[in-house]
Amino acid sequence: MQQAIFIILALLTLGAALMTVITRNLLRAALWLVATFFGIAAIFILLRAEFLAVAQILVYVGAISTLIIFAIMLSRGIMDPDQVRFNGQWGVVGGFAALLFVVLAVIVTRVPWPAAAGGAPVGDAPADAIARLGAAFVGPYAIPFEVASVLLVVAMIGAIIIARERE
Amino acid sequence: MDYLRNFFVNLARSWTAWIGGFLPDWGVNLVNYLVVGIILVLMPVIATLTLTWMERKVIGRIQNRIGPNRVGPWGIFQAFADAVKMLIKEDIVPSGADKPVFNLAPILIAGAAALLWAVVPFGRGMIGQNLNIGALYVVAVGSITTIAVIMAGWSSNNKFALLGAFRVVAQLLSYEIPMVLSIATVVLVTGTMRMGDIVERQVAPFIVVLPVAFITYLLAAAAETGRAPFDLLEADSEIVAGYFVEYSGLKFGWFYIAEYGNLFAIAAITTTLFLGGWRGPFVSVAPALGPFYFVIKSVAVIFVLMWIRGTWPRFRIDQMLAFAWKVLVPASLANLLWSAIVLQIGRQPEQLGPTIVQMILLLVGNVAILAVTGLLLGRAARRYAAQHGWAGA
Amino acid sequence: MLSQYAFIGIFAVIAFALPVIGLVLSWLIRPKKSNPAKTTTYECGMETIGDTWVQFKAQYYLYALIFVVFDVEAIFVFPWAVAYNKLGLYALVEMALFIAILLGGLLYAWRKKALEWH
Amino acid sequence: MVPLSWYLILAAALFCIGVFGALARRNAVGILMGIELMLNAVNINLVAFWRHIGPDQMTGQLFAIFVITVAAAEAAVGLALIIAIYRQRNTVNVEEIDMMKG
Repeated sequence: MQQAIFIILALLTLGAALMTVITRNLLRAALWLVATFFGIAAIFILLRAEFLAVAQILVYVGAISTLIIFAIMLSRGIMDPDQVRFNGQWGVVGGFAALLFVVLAVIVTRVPWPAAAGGAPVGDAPADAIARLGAAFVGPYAIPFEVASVLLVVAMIGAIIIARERE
Repeated sequence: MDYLRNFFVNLARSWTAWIGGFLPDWGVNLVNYLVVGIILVLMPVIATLTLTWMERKVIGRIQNRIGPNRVGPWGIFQAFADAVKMLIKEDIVPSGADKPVFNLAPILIAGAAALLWAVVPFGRGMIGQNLNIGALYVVAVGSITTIAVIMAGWSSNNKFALLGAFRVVAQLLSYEIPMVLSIATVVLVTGTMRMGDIVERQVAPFIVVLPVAFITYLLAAAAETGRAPFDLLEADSEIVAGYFVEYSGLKFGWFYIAEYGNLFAIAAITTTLFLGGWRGPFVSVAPALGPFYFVIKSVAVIFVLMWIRGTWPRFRIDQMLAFAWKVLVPASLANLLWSAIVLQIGRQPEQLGPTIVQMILLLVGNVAILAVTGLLLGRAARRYAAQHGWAGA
Repeated sequence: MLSQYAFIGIFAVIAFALPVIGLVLSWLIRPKKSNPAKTTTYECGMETIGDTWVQFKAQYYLYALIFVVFDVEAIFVFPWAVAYNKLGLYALVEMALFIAILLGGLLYAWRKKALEWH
Repeated sequence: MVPLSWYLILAAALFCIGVFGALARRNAVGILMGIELMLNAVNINLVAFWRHIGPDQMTGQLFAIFVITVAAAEAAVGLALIIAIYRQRNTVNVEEIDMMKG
């Protein structure tokens, strides 16, 4: 049952991702990207990472997609319908990507992953996973946590300086 | 009598026992999920049919009119007449519209309005699912609305629609932050994101413990649902009707249903987070009273929102966005930090919900934040008046 | 936990199916007599001039930018808030620092008038 | 149960689609969308390893959250750059830029 759901979700996600990179109209591509994000959130649910699923929707769908769509609309030339989708080397790149996938897939299936080779995960996801995340932020991961805050502010200030309209 | 006391839960038990007689376990689950799902999905439709009538009556009274009074007694069937009209009205897709996106937008926005109801507790044990991330789920579902608004505005091939969509998204984004922060304050005080547990741990309704969070949430919610005085999205006098100007017939109808569904959902979530949800007198004896208290409180919140709409003039967009970022965000951040400080004082291990002392301290801090905010706002208003040469503002 | 989300999944299907059913129903019974005049862009009766994709102000982008930062902040605040009653004073201090840094960013945006509507 | 390798293959496929998008698109925003896909593929990997190898330590999820943070910062700055560059090239049409005054 779970396997069937996984396959359906995986195919939908990959299909949406593929549409994201090949759709000519950029705004539609952004909408396909949103669909991909939702598919990934569902995959996270399947992995019992519910907080990550909701964070995915909150940040990627709610914030980053909006940012991307705004950027698309703010630059009109991007919406030009008869512009070229890909650059000249797209055939080479496509072959490279396909090759990369084959290599990765072979590696992934060959490596003897600890305990998970048979499929069953070790133990179950903790019931208080979210509280553990919170404790980890201020405990062992305090420094990355503060650095994340600094990074966000620096990115915000930088982006404001770059994007502002100069009088 | 005993059966009636916890009527809804007992009814669900009898029903499950009955279908369990001839269905396997997974079948029982599936049927129950479908039944609950269909009931919850109809909430926005029910909300539209009742709340549009209520809104017209209330606004009518505020404006010294009678409101609808032709269709049925007191005009209660007006909404049904409107629904039939929308159903049989011709649908017009503007030329040059991006048809798939144009058609998808109303579906997404109406679906999102229904999805909110999955985590709303109507009574003890009466909740779609008591998700571990319930409070954040509400916010996450809201982001579908943002995307749907952009889709509608962009695909219509209309400048007014696109401009309206931009404004709405700016408004949604700006007010989402104070909303999230006030929810976070409630989560901090209760120590859980599960909507059902938030009600259980609300010994006193949080409206009297965390008034700043309540006011912030209500104003942000009014803005999120595009209620006046934050109704820039359909500022008729400026941008016709906003992002859904090109929609007609039932496609327009779904936007309308989503609007009222969101209004009801926001009121229900306000009730859950700040008004003690289904709690009320005698609920411990007769849990079946819970849903009634819940609906009464929600309708009261809706009434307040309608009252605000009938009384206040519309904000300008610059005022509105500045209000979110310069007033609501700092105030709710201050409230969050103050709550964190208070929760360190005299706390017990394994404590669920705040103690009496903590609640008093929280209230004191909240009143202080309100006072400071009021003072600063008054000063800013006087300065603004002086700059623009208004006397005695 | 997965059974909870099974409900959410089924519920999502129903929630998005209902509008579709409504639209199909309305499609069956409503009149369909379109003509070019009906499908023109609605602009108070005037012919629309120029492209719809006129360029918009970067101001919108600035609001989205500040929103993104605070939205990401929220995904740090919520787990902390859930865990808070089991944590000591250090949790308060660290979150206060985290929020102070972000407030500094907000103040910068405020001073640089990124929050103003030009 | 879904075996770990399935998730890893899904992530690998997503990553390769992202690589293709990032390298083959002509448009800067399109490239950025490809990069976002790659970051998401990494997140699937992190969460799958968390689930299958160490669900007791939250490390995998924590890293995924930090990746999301970095992705947000990257998108914000990257898109700001794109807007700025676009404006530089089109400074002639100032009237057109302000046509609707927002």
